[in-house]
Amino acid sequence: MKYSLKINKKIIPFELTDKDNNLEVIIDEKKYSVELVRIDSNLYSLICDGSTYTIAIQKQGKEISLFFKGDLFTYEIPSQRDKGGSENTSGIDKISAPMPGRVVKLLKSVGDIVTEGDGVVVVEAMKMESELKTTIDGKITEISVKEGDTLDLGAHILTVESQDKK
Amino acid sequence: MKYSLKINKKIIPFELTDKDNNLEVIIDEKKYSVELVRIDSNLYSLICDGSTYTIAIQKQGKEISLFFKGDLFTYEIPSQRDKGGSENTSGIDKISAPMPGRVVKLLKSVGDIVTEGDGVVVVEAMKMESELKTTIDGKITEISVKEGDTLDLGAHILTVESQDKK
Amino acid sequence: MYKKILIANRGEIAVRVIRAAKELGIKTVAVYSDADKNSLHVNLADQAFNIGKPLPNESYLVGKRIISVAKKAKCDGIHPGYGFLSENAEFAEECIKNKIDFIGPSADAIRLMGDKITSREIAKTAKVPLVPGTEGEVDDDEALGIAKKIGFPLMIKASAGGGGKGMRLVHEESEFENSLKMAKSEAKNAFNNDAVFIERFIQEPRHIEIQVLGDKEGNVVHLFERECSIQRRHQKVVEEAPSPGVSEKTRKKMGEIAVKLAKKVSYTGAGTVEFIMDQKENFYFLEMNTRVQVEHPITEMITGIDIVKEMIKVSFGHKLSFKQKDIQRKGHAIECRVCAEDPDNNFLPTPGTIFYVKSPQGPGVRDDSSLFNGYEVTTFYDPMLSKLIVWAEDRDSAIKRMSRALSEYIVLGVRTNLGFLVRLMDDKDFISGKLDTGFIEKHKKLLKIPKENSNIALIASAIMLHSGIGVENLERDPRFTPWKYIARRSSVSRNSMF
Amino acid sequence: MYKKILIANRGEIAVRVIRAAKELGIKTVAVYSDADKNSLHVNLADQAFNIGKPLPNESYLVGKRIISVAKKAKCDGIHPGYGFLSENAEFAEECIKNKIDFIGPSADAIRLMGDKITSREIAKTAKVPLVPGTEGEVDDDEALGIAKKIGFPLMIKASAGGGGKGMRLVHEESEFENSLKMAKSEAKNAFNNDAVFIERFIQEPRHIEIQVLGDKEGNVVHLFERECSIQRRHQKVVEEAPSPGVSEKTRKKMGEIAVKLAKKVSYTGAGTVEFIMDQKENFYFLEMNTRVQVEHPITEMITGIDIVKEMIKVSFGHKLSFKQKDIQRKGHAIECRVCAEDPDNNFLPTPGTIFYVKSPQGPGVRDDSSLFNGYEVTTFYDPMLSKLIVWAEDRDSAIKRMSRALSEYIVLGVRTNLGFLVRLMDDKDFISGKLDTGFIEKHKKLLKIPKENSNIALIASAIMLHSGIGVENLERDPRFTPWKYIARRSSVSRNSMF
Repeated sequence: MKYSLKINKKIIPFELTDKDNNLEVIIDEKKYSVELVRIDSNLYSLICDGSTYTIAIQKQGKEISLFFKGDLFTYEIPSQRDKGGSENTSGIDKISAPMPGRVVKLLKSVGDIVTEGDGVVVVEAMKMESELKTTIDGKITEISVKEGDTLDLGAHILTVESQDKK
Repeated sequence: MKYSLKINKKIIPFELTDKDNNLEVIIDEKKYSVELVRIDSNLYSLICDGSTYTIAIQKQGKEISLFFKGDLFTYEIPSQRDKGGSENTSGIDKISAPMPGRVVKLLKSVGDIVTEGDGVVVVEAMKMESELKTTIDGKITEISVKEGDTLDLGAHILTVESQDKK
Repeated sequence: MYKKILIANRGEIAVRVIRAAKELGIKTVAVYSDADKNSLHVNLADQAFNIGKPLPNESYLVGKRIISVAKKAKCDGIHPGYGFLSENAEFAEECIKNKIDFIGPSADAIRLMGDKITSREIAKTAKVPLVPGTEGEVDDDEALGIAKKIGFPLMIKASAGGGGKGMRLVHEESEFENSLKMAKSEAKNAFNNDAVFIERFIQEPRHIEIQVLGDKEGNVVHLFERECSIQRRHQKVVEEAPSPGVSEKTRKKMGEIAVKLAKKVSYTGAGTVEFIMDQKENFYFLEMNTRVQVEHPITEMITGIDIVKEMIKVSFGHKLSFKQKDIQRKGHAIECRVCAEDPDNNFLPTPGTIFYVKSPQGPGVRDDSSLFNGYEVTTFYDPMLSKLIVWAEDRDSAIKRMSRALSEYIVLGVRTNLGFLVRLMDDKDFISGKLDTGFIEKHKKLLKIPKENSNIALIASAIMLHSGIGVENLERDPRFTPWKYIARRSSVSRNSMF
Repeated sequence: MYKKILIANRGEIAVRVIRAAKELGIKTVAVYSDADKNSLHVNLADQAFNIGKPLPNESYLVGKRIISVAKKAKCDGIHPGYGFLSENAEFAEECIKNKIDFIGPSADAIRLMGDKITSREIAKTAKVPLVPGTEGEVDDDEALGIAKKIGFPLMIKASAGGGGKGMRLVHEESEFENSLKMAKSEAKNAFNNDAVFIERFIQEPRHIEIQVLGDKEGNVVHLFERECSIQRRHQKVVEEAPSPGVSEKTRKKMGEIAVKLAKKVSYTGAGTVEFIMDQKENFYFLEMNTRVQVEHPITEMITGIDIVKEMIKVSFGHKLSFKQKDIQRKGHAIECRVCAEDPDNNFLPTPGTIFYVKSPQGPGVRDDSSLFNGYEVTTFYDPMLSKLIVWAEDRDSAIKRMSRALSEYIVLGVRTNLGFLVRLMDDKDFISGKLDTGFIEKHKKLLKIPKENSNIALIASAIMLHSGIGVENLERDPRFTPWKYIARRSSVSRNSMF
């Protein structure tokens, strides 16, 4: 069966076969023989090509969060509309406040062209300054804040729209 | 409001008042000013007359299990029929195998009069011998096993019936 | 060093060995029975193989299967843990035949020390003290003379005996002749054999054991003693190191004797020489355990030596990295075995599902556990759930720390001995350190739940019942609480002042 | 001993102090803000009082409220932990005025050492080395002469400065005059003040600190050094004791100097003298922290001394129970601060709910944590979730043990720095021990998740998605699993051989 998952707005397609009690996952044309054994409420043992990995998993609505080797991975289950097959980037990246804070500096203006990973705004929260980055290539189409503004959690800061969608 | 809980076939009545944001429990004519704060999924902080106690709680169906200071307490929520008000003992104590094992020795015969806490049978499981006890006063009315029998988990061993119910 | 080892065990000791191997950079292979499919040792190992049905003789005791897994997975060593195949000389030999190291002593050492009679013989030649008594049957004529030499109180025991038949405790000389007559007659009736032997009766015995470590070059050291007198069903529950009943002089003597005995059989790896000791510090050889002991962590805590890592290293051929004079004791350690059993019902095991567990943490606390939420306590294996170990600067502080740690331990689902352990740490006789193997028998009140605790439990249940909502729903999402009216209110009424 | 103490703090340090108090038989009172209503320190204390809103200046920083709670609850001592009111001399005085012991140094000692300028003055009189430089402004004429005396590389800094303006790093003499001119002009423009001073530039500096303990009879000892060079955002992340960069000679000298400084202010309780050290072991005084330090556990692990218990005891008036010569080091300890932050995004804090947490266990591992399933990481307080501490016989073994322990640590819900820490323990430069405060900056690859890890995560997600069932349901009862077809099959296919 064919599936896909979304991370950072990228859609990752994969195939899963479940024959003769053997589960196989095919990603990027590579085949993995796999199995998942449940230990604890959220704790699983993944056996992949004979090796065992400890993984903690939480599924909430359309999101799957995984903890593996100290890192957190969050995947989204793409909606029907998203499912295009191969990798593509969605049109819009709305950047919002990841926590309550303050806008220290806007690094871009409306109309600026940005590339995935570009810093677009510096915010301050918990006494620390952090740069927020865009996750797509595109153009800044909207900025809802000015420097010095106070930010509530989730408040919209600015929008990047990809050019090819236009 | 009046409630009751059942432990070891004994019904314990209590009263609970919930006025002006003050919760009070009255047991055995003693009044306790109480509060329960949830910490973890099963972990609670009980404040009783100003002191804090850590308690873990699990409710499964009609049973409430509590862990406090290293011990496990299991209460049953009595059915309507049980609710008589003050303490009373129900008529029948069916003693069954707490784990798979073997009957080593029957300590009583049908017709014997027993008192709460009397040992009635010795069973062997996990290489250890243990004495099972009756939890009511009464008479042995039925024995379903003989010495040397193998016991499945939950297998009926014998029945004690209280005399006053007859 | 080994590339990959197989751990032929389950539960906490399998987890313990996996951790040691990981810290030495060795890959690990777990084996498991159907009952242990989802268990911590399987989860922590790099690879895991099913070896059969839950019953030990259909999985963990099937040496051939285990060796064949080890070969398939290309292991160069097998660690047997304790129990199961750990003291099985044939298995050790079979490993070697298959060119896989058995991480433990030689098959010969296991064979010699594993047998009660040969080990006594070896002990005798090594001048290790044995409980004074007649080696075999006594003649009626000599009996009193021998008895006087052994000293009173003493035990008369039927040679063919068992189950207390033909056994007599004799407190003083005047009772002896009569007791001998009765014992012989009882023995005759019970076993059709009136032969008896005589042994000194150890009053209020303590169980003291010495940890030894040997390498393949013949070096053997001891890591001091452990006191394991707190027992139920003749099994240890609480152990401590050092023993509060052993003087420096006795400690030294016991250690030297244990090393001498181990050297007699060219002992390698970790082993334990067990002694019975009276309250005057006279001690006598009981047996030697040719494997890592359940209670090894307390010795690790006071010496700073990782016994399991050392076992693996010396098995691979490394020389012991320290000499006797380098080994220093520091502070005091206590271990409590947390078991699924009901102290108030003759310590009967209590199988079931652990719904929820919270381990103690903080300074000086170590929990060697294989527990997790959802853990199934089955009747197939030992009911031990975890070993809680503490270290502190002295015995009093260690007891207080254990008490503190136990008070943080939460196991919801099955009855455990935690409550008993909590009360034990508060018992003035335990605190005084005057221990013997009959301690629990003499302190039965510790087995009972105090009334004030039942009251608190009842009060909490009452509120639960009043809330009228099943707690099950709450577990899904900690942020969702139909009890909000209680939780919210608490910010107001919970001793709030402002 | 104290009867009851109030802990004027939250999180892991409140839990740490409560544990110490319990082990000393002292009753404990917790205070909490609305945000901490359901938290571990509240749960573990004997009593708990709400002291206001989540923002620190509406609760944990309101000294008057805390003192009034302490009086209401009849406490005879207040332990301030670290942060919040711990270095507030006025609060310490207010406690004493209200006849409640402040468990820490005297208000005078806090005042003297808390101020950067006075503490430098005191350090100078105690002959504690300071970073060589001009005390104040330099004249243009003398500048080069002074610069040559200080030596190159050096820093020219604007006296009115900040934020890097008017600051110049000068590598060699030839650059000096030009750099001076530019720095002065920049300073003039930025602050309308062209005064500058000169200081030696410490290349690849290490942060080394000495733990001291003093009693009220004037005895002061040191418990050796800690290395805290692994920092991000100028805050420590990983600490170890002993430092791999400090020789025995330097250790002794630093310790003696720290004790001398502490004695100058009649220091009582636990304190830390911080130094900056270059790679040739030249060290200079930075500041003194007049409280228990976050990283105190690593010192406890190598010395066997319980610093928090000692603080409480000396505050009550006990004499230190040991002398300098009694204090022995043994082995090596490392602490990792586990924080809710994203290493790959400039260590930005990651507030949210911790759904699930599993702490490492086993030999040599200590987790000082305040985590539980359902813990809320808020933006009100520091994002530190726990301190994972290990001890082992030497530095290599300690790194391997930390690596093993980190591999067992599971925190599901918010992004943490655990992955970074895992990779750090495997980094050959970290293992080599050549550390400096710029280490993380120079090892940015450690901040990135390796591709092979993302792959494993993706594969596990794929199976999750394929199962088609929300995991939420599974949490209710571990025995109920709609995934049975996977779990059941595993007993067949999971490398099964028999």
